[in-house]
Amino acid sequence: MSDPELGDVFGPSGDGDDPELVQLLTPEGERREHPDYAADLDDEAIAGLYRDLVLTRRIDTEATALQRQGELGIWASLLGQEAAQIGSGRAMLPQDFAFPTYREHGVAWCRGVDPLYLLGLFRGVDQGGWDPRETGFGLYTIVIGAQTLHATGYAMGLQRDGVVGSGDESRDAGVIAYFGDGATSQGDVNEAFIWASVFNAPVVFFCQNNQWAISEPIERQTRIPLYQRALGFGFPGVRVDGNDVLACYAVTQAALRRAREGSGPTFVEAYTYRMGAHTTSDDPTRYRLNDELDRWKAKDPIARVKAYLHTTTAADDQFFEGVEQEADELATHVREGCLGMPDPHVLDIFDQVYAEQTPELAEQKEQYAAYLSSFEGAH
Amino acid sequence: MSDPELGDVFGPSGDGDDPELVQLLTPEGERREHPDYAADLDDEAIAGLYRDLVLTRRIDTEATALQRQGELGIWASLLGQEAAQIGSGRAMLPQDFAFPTYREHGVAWCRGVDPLYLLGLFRGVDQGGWDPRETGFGLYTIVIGAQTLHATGYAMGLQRDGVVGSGDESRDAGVIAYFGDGATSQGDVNEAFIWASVFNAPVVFFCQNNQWAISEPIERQTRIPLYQRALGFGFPGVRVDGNDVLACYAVTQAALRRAREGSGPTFVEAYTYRMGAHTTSDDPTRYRLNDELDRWKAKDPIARVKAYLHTTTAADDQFFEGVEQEADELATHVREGCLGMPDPHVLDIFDQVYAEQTPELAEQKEQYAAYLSSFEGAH
Amino acid sequence: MAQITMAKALTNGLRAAMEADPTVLIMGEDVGKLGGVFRVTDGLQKDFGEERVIDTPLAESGILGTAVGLAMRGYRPVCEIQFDGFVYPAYDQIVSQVAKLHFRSQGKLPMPIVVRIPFGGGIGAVEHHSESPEAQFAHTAGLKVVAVANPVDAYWMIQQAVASDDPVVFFEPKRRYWEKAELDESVEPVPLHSSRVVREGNDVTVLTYGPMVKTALEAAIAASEEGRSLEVIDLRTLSPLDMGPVAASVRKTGHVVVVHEAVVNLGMGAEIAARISESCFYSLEAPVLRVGGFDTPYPPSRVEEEYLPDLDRVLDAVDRSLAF
Amino acid sequence: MAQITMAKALTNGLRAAMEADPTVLIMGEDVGKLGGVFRVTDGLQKDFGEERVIDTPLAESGILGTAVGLAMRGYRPVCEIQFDGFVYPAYDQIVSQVAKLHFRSQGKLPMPIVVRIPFGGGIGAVEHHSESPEAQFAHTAGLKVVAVANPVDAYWMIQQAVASDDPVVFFEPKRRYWEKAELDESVEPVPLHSSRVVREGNDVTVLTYGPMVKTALEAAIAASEEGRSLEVIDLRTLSPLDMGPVAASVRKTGHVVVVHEAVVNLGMGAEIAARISESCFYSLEAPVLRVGGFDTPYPPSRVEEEYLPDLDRVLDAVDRSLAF
Ligand SMILES: Cc1ncc(C[n+]2csc(CCOP(=O)(O)OP(=O)(O)O)c2C)c(N)n1
Ligand SMILES: Cc1ncc(C[n+]2csc(CCOP(=O)(O)OP(=O)(O)O)c2C)c(N)n1
Ligand SMILES: [Mg+2]
Ligand SMILES: [Mg+2]
Repeated sequence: MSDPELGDVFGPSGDGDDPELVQLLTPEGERREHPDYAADLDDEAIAGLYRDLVLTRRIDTEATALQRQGELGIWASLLGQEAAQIGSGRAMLPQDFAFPTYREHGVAWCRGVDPLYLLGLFRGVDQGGWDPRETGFGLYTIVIGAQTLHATGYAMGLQRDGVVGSGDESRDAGVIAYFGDGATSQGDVNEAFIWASVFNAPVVFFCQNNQWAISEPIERQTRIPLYQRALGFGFPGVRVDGNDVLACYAVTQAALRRAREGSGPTFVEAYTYRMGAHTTSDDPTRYRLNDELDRWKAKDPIARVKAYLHTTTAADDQFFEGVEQEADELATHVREGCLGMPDPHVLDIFDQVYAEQTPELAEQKEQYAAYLSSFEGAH
Repeated sequence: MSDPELGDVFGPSGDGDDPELVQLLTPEGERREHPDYAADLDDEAIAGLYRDLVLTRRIDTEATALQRQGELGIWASLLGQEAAQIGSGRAMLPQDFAFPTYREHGVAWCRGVDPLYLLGLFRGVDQGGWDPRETGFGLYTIVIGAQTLHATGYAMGLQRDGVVGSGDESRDAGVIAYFGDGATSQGDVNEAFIWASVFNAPVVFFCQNNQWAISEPIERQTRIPLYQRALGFGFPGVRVDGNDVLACYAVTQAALRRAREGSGPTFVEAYTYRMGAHTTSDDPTRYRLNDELDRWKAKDPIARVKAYLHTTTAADDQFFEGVEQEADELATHVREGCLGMPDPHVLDIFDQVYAEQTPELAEQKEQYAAYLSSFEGAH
Repeated sequence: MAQITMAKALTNGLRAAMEADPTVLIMGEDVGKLGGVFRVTDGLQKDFGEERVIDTPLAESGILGTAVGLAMRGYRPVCEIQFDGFVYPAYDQIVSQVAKLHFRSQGKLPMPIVVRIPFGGGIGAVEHHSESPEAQFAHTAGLKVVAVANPVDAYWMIQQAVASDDPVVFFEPKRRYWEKAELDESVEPVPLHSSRVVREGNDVTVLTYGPMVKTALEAAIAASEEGRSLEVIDLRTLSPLDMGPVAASVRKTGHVVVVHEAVVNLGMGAEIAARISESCFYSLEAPVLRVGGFDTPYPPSRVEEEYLPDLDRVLDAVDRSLAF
Repeated sequence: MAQITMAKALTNGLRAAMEADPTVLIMGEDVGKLGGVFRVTDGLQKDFGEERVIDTPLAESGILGTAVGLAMRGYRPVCEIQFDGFVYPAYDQIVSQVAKLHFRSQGKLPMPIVVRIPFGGGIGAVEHHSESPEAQFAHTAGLKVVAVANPVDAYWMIQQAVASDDPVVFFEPKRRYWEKAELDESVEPVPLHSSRVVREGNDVTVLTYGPMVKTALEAAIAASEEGRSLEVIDLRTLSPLDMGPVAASVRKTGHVVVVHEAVVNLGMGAEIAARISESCFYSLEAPVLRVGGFDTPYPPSRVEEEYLPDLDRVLDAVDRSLAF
C-alpha cells in the first residue's frame, strides 16, 4: 500500500485547458474538438440555446428583483449556472424525467414549466404548482439529496415498464437527478449511487459543482474531484465545463443515451460557479473573495455563446435584438404574474393532505371555517 | 465517455492467486512474499496468533451451543472470520480504539474483553458490560453502519488531543471501524468515508466481506469489488485475504501506522466467508448452496496456520495440546460463567438512562417498586 | 375452517394484493429468497419474480427513497423494515417526502406506499428489535398509521393498506406473528380506519392495539372472575383515530385505561387521554390512566417481562381507576 | 444595561461555555466563517479556531454520528442543525445512539451532546424551514429537551445545556431570534429543567414554550383588558417536564389552555393534558384545551399567519374553556 499523493488524485484545477474537463466551446467562443463528445447541433440550434440561456437569466434577474421588493420570501439564483442547466435540460427527450433541487430554473424552462410556478413557490403561495407528470419535471426538493433516491426509484420504474433498452428510441426513457456539490456528502446521495449501480438503473447523476455549499467551499465535501466519486461505485464519471452549454449538452446526451439503452448510470460533474449569493438571504462577502468571482466572470456561459454566434450566419443583430425583446416580455410576464398571483386560502390546505380525506381533518377544517367566519361579523 | 465493461471493473474472484488480493499464507500453509506487505512476526508470534484463533473459535462454538440450549437469546457466530479479526485485532496498539459490529468476538478477545461480557449481551442480561475506555473496544453496535461515524468522530478527537502524527509512537493512536459488506450500502458508512477523507482522520475502515448480508449476496450491495469504494473518496483501498491471519495483520498494521502518522484513512476489505448462519435464528439453507461452503472450507483460517506451524520448530505437539487444553478451560469458563450469570433487576434500568436522574423517572421507579412489592405479600 | 397464523395471513394478504394489482411491489432486506426474517413474504419472489419482489441493498433510506420514485411512476411499493428499530435511517424520507408529497403537489403525486414494521417486544431479542415507534408516525401529518392485532385483521388490513392511495405505516406485532385464528374470507372486512369493540363490558374501558389486545383480553377474563366487567377496544387505526366507539364506551363506563408497549410519555395514550377528556369530560369518573413503557430505552430482554405491560399491570390500573 | 437579542445571547452563552471548558466544540453546516445562517456562532471560529468550530460536510447524520465519537473521546460537541426540517437525516443517530449510549453502557459512556435546532414558523420561509419536531424528541427516552423563549433564558440555558452530562435537544424559536431583552449576568439563573410562571393570573392557565410564550403574554394583556386574568407558564423544559408550577396554577384556575405551533395530534399538549387530568382531576372545571397546528404539513408561508396559533386563537380557547 503506497501513500496516496494528494496532488496525484486531486486532479484538475478546472481550467478549460485541463484534459480532464470536457469542453467544446472556450470562454472566448471558440469551438473545440473532443475525442469522445460532440454536440449534434447546427448553428441554428446553438442560437436556440443562446435564447434559452438569455431568457433563463432574465427570469432569474427579475425574480431576484421581485424578492428585493418584498414580493418573494426568498429566491435561489442560478446566475452562472445557466449553461449547465440549459445544456442538460435540452439533452432530455420528452419521455425523460428530471428531479431538481431548488435551483433548476433553467431545467424547468427546458421542460416547459411556466416560471410563474417557480415564483409561486418562493413567494409562498404553494410548494410548486406544476404537474410533474405532464412536464417530466419533479417538484423542487429542498431536503438536500433526497431527490436522488426518488430519481433512482423512478428509473427502476422505467425498467419495470419496459422502456429501458427496448430498442425503441421513441419510448426508451431515462432520468436525471440534479444536485449540488454539497449534496454529495449526504448519505442519501451515496445510497442512490449504490442502488443505481446495483440495479443498473437508467439515471444520470448531474452534479452542478458550483464550488460552494452556502459558505462552505468544495474542500469541505471532498478531497478529490467529485466526478471521481463514481469510481467507487462502479459507473463512469465525467467532468464537464459547466459554463459550456455545448459540452453540457453533449455529455448529458451521451449519458442519457446510455441510460435509455440500458447501460446504467453515469455521474456528470458540471464544473461551474455560483456567481450570486446562495439565496437572497445569504451574504457571500462574509466568506469568499472577489477575485474568485472575477476569474469566473471571464468564463460567463452566455458571453461565449454570443461570441461564437457572432462568427456565424445563424444570428444577426436582429436575432439578438429579438431575444432581448423576448426577454423583456418574459420579464413582464414574470413580474405581472407574480404581482397578480392570488394568495392561497388557508382552508384549502386541509384538503391537500390525503388522497382520501380523514374525518378528523374534515372536522378540523369545519371548525376552523366556523371560527374564521365568527370574525366576519366583527368587521 | 466509454461504456464501462463490467468485466473490467468487477475484479478478482477472491482466489488466493489473484494479484489484487494480499496473501502471505496460502490455504496450504505456505508463506508468500508480497511487494508491499510483510508481517513482522516470528514463528513464536505466529504460534500466538494460532492460539488466539483457536480460542476465539472455541468461544464461538461454546456460545452457539449455549444458545441451542436456550441459555442465550441469539448468537452471531464469527465462524470463518477468525483470521480477519485476530489479524486486525493484534495489529492494534493499546492506545488504539476499535468500533465493532455485533460479530467482532475475535477483536474483543484481542482487546482483553472477557467473553462472558459478549455472552451477557446475547443472553439479554445487559447491552455490553465491558468498559470501552479501559479496553479500547467500543460497545457492540447493532444498527448497521452507525459505528463507522462514531469511529470517525473518535479519530477526530485523537487529532484534537494531539496524538496523531506527533512522532511519539508510544502515544500516537488510530481507530478501526469494523463493518460488513452489507453495511457498505448504508448512508452512514459513506458519510464516514467523506468525513474521514475531508478531515484526514486516523481511521481504518475494516470491512469483513463475508459475502453475505443475511440472505443477500454481495451482488446486492455492489457491482465492483468493495475495496475500490475507497477510490471514490480519495483514500487507498486494499483487499486482503481475510482467511489469512498474517496478511490481515500486516495490512491492518500498515493502515494503522498510516493513520497514527497522520496520513489519513484506509479502507481494508478482508475477503472472507461467513461459514455459519447469519445468527442462530437464521437458516442459510434457504438461500445458499453447500458447494460454496465447501470451497471456503478448504480455505479455513486456522488449518493453514497449523499447517505452517508444523513446518517450524515454534510449535510441537505439546504446544498444540496445550492450546486445546486452554480452549477446554476457556469453554468451561464461558459455560459456567454464562449459567451463573445473575439476571439484572428491573429497577436498575431506571438509574441507567441519564447521568443526572430526572424527578419523573425517579418517581416512576419508586411507584414501580411499590407496585412490585405489593405482590410480595401475596406470595 | 383452517387456522392461520398472523404471519401467514399477512403473506396471503400480500399475495392477494399482488394478484389483484400488477403495480404492487415488495421491497426490503431479505424479502426475496429468504422470505423476510419473519417469513411474511415467503414464496412471493418465487411466484412474482425478482422485478416485483426486490431484495434491496442494506439501506432503509434507500428503500423508502426509491419507493417514492416508484410511486411517482405509478407503482405501489410495500416496503418491509426488518425490525422497528431500523426504521430511523428512513425517517427523513418518510416524514419529509412520503408524508408530504401529496400535500406538496396539491394531490398530483399520491404516495400509495405501505411501510410494514414488525414492532414491539416480548421476543427475547437484543437491542433495537423491540421498539414501539408508532406515536412518532401518528404525529406526522400526511401519514396514516395502523396496527394489527389478529390474523383476520392482518389479512384484510394489509390489502386495504396496499389499496389505499395514501401512505400507510403498518405495524405488525411480532410477538403475535405465530398466534392463530380462523379466517373466513367470505366475511366482509370492516374499513381500515375503524376501531372496534372486541369484548363488551360495563365497568372500565380498556383501549389498546397491536400486541396488547391479547393482553387486554386476558385481563378482561381475569377481571370477570373478580366480578369486574371490562370493555376492550382494539383501536386498529392510530392515525386517523376512530374515536366514535371509544366515546360511546366511555360514556357507558366512565373509566378508561389505555395500554401500549411504547413509552407512556407522549405515547398514543397521551393523545387518547387528551381527546377523551375533551369529548367526554363529564362522563369521566376518573382520569384516563395509562399503562405502558417506562421512560427508559427498551431494556435487556431478561427484564422485558417486567418492563412490558402485562395482565397484572392492566388490572392494577383498572383497580386504581375504579378506586379513584 | 444593554439590550441583547436572543441570537446574540446564544452567541455569548456559547462563547462563555467555550471559554469555561476547552472540550466544548461547535460543529455544523456553515457555523464557521459565516457564523451560521442565523449568525448564532458568529465570530467563534475566528476566536477559537477551526479545530473547535468545525464547518462540517453537508450531512446531518454525519454531524451527530461523529459527535458521538467525539463525546466518547471526552469532548462536548454542540451540533447545529441548520433548520428544524433538516434534523431528520440525523434522527437515527439521535434516537438510537445519542439517546441510548448512556443506557447501553450503564453509564460508562455519557453523551454530553447539545443539538441546537432553530425551530418553528412565522418567518415566511419555504418548506422544511418552519417545523416543530419537539414532541418526537420528548418521546425518546434518554434525551432531554428544552425550548427557550427569551434572550435571558437563552444565555443561561445554552450554558446549562452544554454543562449537562446528558444529551440535550435545544430548541430555539427562530422567529424570536431578533427580540431583545436586558441581560443582567449577575442574576443567578434558575435550573435548566424547570418551568416558570411568567405572568400571574387567576382565571385560566396558559401553558406554552418557545415562540408562543410571547403570543401567550400578548393574549394575556388583551384578555386583561376584558377583565380576564390569564396565568402564563413558560414550560422551558419539555423533557423532563416540570409539572410542579403547572399543577399549582391549575389548582388555582381550574382552566387550562396549552399552546404550541406543533401539530396538536400527539404534540406536547397531549402529554400535558393527560398529566394534568391525572394529577388535577378534581380541580379541572373544563377539559384542557389545545391550540396548535392543524393535522397538516406546515403550509406555504402565505397562509402561515392563519395556520399558526395567534392571540385570537388563544383567546378563543380561553373563552371556550371558561364557557365550558
Ligand atoms: C438535509 C439538509 N440539510 C441542510 C439544508 C440547508 N441547505 C440548503 S442549501 C444548502 C447548501 C447546498 O449546497 P449544494 O448541494 O452545493 O447546492 P447549491 O446550493 O450550491 O446549489 C444547505 C446546507 C438542507 N436544505 N437540507
Ligand atoms: C439499520 C439496520 N438495518 C437492518 C438491520 C438488520 N440486520 C442485521 S445484520 C444484517 C446484515 C448485515 O450484513 P453485513 O453488513 O454484511 O454484516 P454480517 O452480518 O455479514 O457480518 C441486517 C440486515 C440492522 N441491524 N440495522
Ligand atoms: Mg454548491
Ligand atoms: Mg456480510
